Amino acid sequence: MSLEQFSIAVLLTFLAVAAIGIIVLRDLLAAVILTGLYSLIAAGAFVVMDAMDVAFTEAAVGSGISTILFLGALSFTKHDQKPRGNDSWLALLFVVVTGGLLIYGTLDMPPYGSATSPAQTHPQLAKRFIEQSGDEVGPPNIVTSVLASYRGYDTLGETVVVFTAGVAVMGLLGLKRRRPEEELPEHAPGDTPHEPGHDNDRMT
Amino acid sequence: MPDFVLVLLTGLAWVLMLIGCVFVVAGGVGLLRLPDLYTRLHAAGVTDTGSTIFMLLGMVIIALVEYQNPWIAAKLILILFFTLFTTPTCSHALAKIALLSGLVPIDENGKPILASPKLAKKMALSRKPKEGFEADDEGDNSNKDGAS
Amino acid sequence: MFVAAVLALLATMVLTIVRALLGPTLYDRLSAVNSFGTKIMLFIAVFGFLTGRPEFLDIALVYSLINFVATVAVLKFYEYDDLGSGAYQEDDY
Amino acid sequence: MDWLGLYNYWVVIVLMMAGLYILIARYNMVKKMIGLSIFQTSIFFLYITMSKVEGGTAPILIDDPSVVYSNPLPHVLILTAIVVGVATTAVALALTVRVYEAYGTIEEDEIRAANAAEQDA
Repeated sequence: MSLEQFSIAVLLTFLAVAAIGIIVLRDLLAAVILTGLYSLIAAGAFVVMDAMDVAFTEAAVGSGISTILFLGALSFTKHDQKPRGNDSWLALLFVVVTGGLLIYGTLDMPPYGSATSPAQTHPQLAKRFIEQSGDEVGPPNIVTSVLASYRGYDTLGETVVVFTAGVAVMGLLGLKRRRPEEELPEHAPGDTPHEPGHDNDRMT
Repeated sequence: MPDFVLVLLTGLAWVLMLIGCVFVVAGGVGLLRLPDLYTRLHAAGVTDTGSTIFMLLGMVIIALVEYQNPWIAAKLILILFFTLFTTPTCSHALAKIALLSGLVPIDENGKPILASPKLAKKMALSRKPKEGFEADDEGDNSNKDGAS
Repeated sequence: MFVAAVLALLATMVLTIVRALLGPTLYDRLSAVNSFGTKIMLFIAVFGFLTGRPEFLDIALVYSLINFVATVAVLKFYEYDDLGSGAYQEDDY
Repeated sequence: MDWLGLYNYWVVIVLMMAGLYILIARYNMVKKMIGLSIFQTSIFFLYITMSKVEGGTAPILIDDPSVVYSNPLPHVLILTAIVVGVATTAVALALTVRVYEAYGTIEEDEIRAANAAEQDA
């Protein structure tokens, strides 16, 4: 087992542990922080799997922007999840059975790193991109060539999606700031001022 | 470049990297084992900065000697530069806001050094943290060698 | 040498994740995540050298900045209870 | 080494199921969004796992004809997916904020109870 394989196995195990941690933790802010951790691990794993550009994007978007988006949403809403949610055996059973079936399905998959998997041996795409993009498009980074030239319309569509999302968010939230604390039904005016943090997550 | 200088520089890079490794592991153990937030923060902050300095300097030497690529070295120096700014700033902000939220540091016997969380908030907002906030004895109870 | 560094970093990541999961306070988790970011940054740099393609340091560079942004955002949110406001209100305390 | 070759897929499935479980069993909408983003990341890993070639290196051209590159196409698809994913996350969180303004809560069961009470009245 090479060091590369070992690293990827360890990093993926970290990911699974972080995901379980996100399930178990009740405090929402802690879950958001763990999501940031999760994105960091994911980006590290992408680097080991040779996906440099994906790691780059995941670091900037997943760990940076997503965390801030979640925090923004939390700052508009109540940010402590009450200890609720049905940890029923039914949900767990459903998830375990589905996961078991999917794992049974992976037994036919090509192993990690196999050079003869269908994704690698498709006669036109990857080979052509790798062999010709240097001459046809120019930049040494093949991913950039494919993204901006061969699949340029795809990227245009992506930009449209992001634009639409931006318009939608603005339309939903309005451009002016709101302070929803004033119209909260639970917090009557003159209630106790909000202490930073929550008592159940605080060492005394 | 003469041969022995090359060997010497590679050896120096080795030593720097190994010191960095020791720092990293010591920081991890400190983060896990130390008793309260501030000591853990000390372990994490100090060793993060230290290990980054040593490891990146080792890599700079290798980039210059083995790869002979000054761009790589420049990037490494840039990373080092940013880390030297960001890590201490993060540690400072964390410690300050923890104090501001009323988390009282403990001394080596596990006792809080301040009487109440209110004092911790006051101490965080004060410009002169030593004055009038200590419980009784002046604080020579700094957790020395917290990381190791 | 790089192998030793990778192993040390992976071992430390285990300890850091345990601290991030255990807590007990939010600040512990934050400092663990921050420290984890530094470790991942070092890991990527070392891994680039290990595979003989140290051109990938740009990602490590991005990491050293992103790490900071996320931590400070969480702290700012936690302290002021929103991401936009400015200075202290000293009489709050 | 067959076992190790499939380990990636297994972790992908564990992550997927973790996200699904959060979606099913947690009532808080922000938590549900976190679950969705975990689910999303598992799909990213599925694609990137398939793109990797043993002994390959990142698809950035270097002057060495013998070098093997990993497949760049899944990287491109996932690059697009990450950005679109964060856009949809933003919209969903904005909707969550609107729900909070309308109902005063983002817990699913409380919203259901409020709706039921409104219908009874």
